Amino acid sequence: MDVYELLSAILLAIGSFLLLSGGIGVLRFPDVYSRMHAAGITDTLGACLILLALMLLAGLSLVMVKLLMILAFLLITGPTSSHALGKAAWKSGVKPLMGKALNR
Amino acid sequence: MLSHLPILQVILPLLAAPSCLILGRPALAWGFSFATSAAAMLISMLLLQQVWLEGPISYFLGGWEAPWGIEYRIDLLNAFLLLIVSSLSTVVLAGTRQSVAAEVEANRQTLFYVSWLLCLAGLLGILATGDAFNVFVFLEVSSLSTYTLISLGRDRKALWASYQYLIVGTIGATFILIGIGLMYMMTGTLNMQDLAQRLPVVADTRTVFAAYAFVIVGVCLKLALFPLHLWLPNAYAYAPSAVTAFLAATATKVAVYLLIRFSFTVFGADFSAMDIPLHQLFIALGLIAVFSASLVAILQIDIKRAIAYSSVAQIGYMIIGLGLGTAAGLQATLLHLFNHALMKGALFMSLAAVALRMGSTRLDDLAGLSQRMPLTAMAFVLGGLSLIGVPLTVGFISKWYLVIATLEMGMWPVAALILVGSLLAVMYIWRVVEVMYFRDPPASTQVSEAPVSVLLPLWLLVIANIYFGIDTALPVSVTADAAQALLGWGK
Amino acid sequence: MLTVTTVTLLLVMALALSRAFVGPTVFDRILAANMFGTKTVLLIAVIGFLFGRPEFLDIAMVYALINFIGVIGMLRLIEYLEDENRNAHEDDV
Amino acid sequence: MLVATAIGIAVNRDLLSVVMLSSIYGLLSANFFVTMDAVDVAFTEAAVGAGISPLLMFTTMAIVGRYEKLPHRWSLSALVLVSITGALLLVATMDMPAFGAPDAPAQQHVAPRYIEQSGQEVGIPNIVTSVLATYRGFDTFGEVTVIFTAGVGVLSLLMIGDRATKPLSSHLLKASQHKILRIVSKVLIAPILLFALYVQFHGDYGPGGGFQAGVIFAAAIIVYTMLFGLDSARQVIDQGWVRVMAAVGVLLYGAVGVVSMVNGGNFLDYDVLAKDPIHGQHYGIIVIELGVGITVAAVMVLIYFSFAGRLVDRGHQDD
Amino acid sequence: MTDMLLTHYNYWVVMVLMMIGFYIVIAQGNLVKKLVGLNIFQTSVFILYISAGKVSGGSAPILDDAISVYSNPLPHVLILTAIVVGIATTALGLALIIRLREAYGSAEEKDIQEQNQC
Repeated sequence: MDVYELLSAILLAIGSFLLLSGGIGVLRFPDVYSRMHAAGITDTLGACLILLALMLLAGLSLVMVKLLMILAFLLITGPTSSHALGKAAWKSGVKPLMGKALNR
Repeated sequence: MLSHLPILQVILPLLAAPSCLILGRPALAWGFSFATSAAAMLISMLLLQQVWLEGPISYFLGGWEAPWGIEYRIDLLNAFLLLIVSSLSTVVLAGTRQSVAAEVEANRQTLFYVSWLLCLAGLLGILATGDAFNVFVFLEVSSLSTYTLISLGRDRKALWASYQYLIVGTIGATFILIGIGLMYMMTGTLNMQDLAQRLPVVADTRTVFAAYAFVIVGVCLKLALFPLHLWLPNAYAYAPSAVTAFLAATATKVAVYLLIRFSFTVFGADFSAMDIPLHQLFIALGLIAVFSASLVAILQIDIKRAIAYSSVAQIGYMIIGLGLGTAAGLQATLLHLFNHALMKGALFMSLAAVALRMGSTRLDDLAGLSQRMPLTAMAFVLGGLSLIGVPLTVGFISKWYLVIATLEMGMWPVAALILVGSLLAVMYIWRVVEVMYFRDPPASTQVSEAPVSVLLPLWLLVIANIYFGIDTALPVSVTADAAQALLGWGK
Repeated sequence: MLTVTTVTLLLVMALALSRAFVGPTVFDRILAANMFGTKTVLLIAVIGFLFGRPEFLDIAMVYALINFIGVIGMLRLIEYLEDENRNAHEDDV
Repeated sequence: MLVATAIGIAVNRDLLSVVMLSSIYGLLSANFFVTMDAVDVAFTEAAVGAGISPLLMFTTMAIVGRYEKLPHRWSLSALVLVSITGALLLVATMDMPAFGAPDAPAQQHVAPRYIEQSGQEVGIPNIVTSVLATYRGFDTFGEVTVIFTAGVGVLSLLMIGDRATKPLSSHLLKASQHKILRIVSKVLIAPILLFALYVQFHGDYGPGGGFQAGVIFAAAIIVYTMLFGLDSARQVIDQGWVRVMAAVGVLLYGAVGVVSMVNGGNFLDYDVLAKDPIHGQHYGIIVIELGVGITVAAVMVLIYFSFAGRLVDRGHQDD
Repeated sequence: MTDMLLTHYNYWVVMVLMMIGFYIVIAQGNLVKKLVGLNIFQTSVFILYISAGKVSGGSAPILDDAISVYSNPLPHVLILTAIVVGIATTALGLALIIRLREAYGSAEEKDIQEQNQC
């Protein structure tokens, strides 16, 4: 097992873990905003790590360029859609849970 | 160029449609569509002649031979139907300009003609192709354009009729798709002739049985065979009059063709005959269709709707002939295909003329029509007589052959029931005749005879009704050979 | 390791799906759909490597694109619907 | 998961969630297609099932309203009918060849020729493209016609082109608030269009082709329309022109067929387009894929414009 | 029987999906939902075809020197066409719904039929 493969395996593992935690967060958190928090952050980082891992596997080639493009695309669109989502939710009058409501 | 006829038949209207969209102006679009349709008719005549003299033609699209590429295969059966469809389209189109101008909004007329051409191309494509999947593609071309044409009717109910038809039609098409898929899984081919050769090997598997069932049910949905007919009366009643005339004369014929093609060519006469209950089922369904639809037709207030129900009844006759499974029965079905196209074309065109002048086809509004529009009323009566099956009209010929065919099989009750069914037709036609001829017209309205451009094609159809009722040589000999060929193919 | 990632992705997809079922607000569902889309992109990419045919990344790219467009479309629609509701309420008053 | 999603769709009464679930359903089935090796299909299903059709449904919903009114009752007759159909399919599966068996009839008769010889006969690596474009090129012609027909149908149903441009409605002005979205999309639109071109011309070698490219191209324009308003999008792309392009695509495809007929081959026989059959095939495929792409892109844009046009109109009625 | 379950698993999924889709089309009153049902119904057929084309151990049908077994490309081609047909139908259906809603003020089957009665 050479260094690249090892590295990519580690990255994949971390990425998977992040995604899984995000998934659980989305299911368990109490309201839209906290769920968004869970999903948005882990999504972007997890995806980055996994794509990086794949890039290491691919080596220098067209495939790597494509992966880079996907990465760039996800990096741009992910936060943007989270932002749009939050804004729309806020505007439509969904209030974040605060204080006592959280303890219920 | 002569060897390219089979494909020209289909791509001519297909390519004319987008050109028509670019042309823009409705008058131009109409002229262009008419010219295209007439050209298609000429081609189909040449094709029929060629097939008649030299036997079936195969045309390999893209130059790839049959099971790998798509094949167009013209034999007597589809050459005959190609002629029916293209000539009816031409004749109806000739008389539609005013009626379309009156019933369809000005800015939609070009699109109307574009859809018409697409529909024509789709129907011709279904007829000409020898490839099962290609059937599905062109079925959808014709269906989608049909939905559009129906939705262009003035009444808002036309939209609803169109939506209903869309749902039913798509379910039907998807069923056909499932059937084709199952056939492909069992044989590995999509070409009809190839299927016919390879299916007998696996014929007794349940998969093939299910494939057959799916295809048949799918086609019957399109065909509006009782009890799957509920979409048809609405669709026909609320579509623009010209569209009704076109669809009634052609679309159901193509569906019957598909039924024949799949039952006899693809699955082979032997396979169809194996399931004896199926044949009896066809006969029973056909009879129920004749009676229930005729009875409902008698009760209708709107004549267009009544005649639409009568279409369901007439389809019943065709299915009876098919269900007999003999050469004579098939011949009767094919004859009735041709004749029904002629008479329904004439009836709906005369109704289109009425709608153009009166703005309605309700029975009450037609009082005394014979004084206002004598030629149109006369045409309707002659068409109606043909529908009933009076001697010297085409209707008589096909009923005659059908009765003979049933008697051949020793099915006396069926023959008797067919004749009783004709009596029902007398009733709904008579109601109209009574109102048109024996009631005084309301004094208030002034209505003149339909314009010559409508009357000319209308009477052309009426005369065809009578001519082919007297000189039966051509259709009878063609259909006899076609029926023989169908039964012989499977062996 | 690729296999493990694939399984994890499928698991997360199932989680997102259940969130889409449960709701309760529209935004939860959109969030879930968006997340589901991202996971699909990754899944396709990983599967491509797993099957040894990484040319299929094009598909992953299309997914990413479609996902983004879909989310924007949904949000615009909701905004529009809410504008309409507000207008309707103003009419009531 | 597919089944679960489908049930969710059946049970849910909020149409918005239904459509969202159906979008997820589209993605899921696309995933399934990838594992079944059908990459081209997955490509298309993703673009259509998860992209275009939910978008159109959303737009429709903005017009017709979001909730189902009537509580749903189980309909016995429907259940019976569905069970019969299901049973029929169940019967069919009994005698089916096992899943994935290489000796099933479907794998035996026609297909091997495509796999073994398309490399020499057509000369492009993507077998799906070569079957699609040459062996069954006429089906694809039919497919383009279907799309064109749908475009004509939608246009005739939702006619808007001939009315004078209306002033921007309040709804559209609000779009200006989406500053971040707008900037991001502006940055993205150019790469998306480029990507569409890549998919268009790379279809010979990898998954992709005219249809997918057309959809992606249209998607870029739809994003623009959503964020900048219909009127400004119409200023960039004239609707009459789109109409003509839809027709041109079909005609281009047909023209290839006619030219091959004039050159002495059969309709759509690309061998005769150049001196050497392989080159002829190449030219033929490139041109017809272009035709497909043009028509699809034009029709999709046309359909979306028509839908969105109704949205704007209704906004006016409400004001 | 277990053997059967394993080898035909895909087809059974198809069957269930098809039944659900078909049921939605027939039994649901909302027009948009009917179209969604129609989509599910059609997709189930797509899965049927694609499953039929899969060869165990095969790979995607894009020629490559390193690979010898490919899945069957023909069903893929057919389904590409069918998907396109499906979206065309959906678009037309949705356009019809918009017009129906404008004409009847509702997108429910029952409302429309009631209005047609009178």
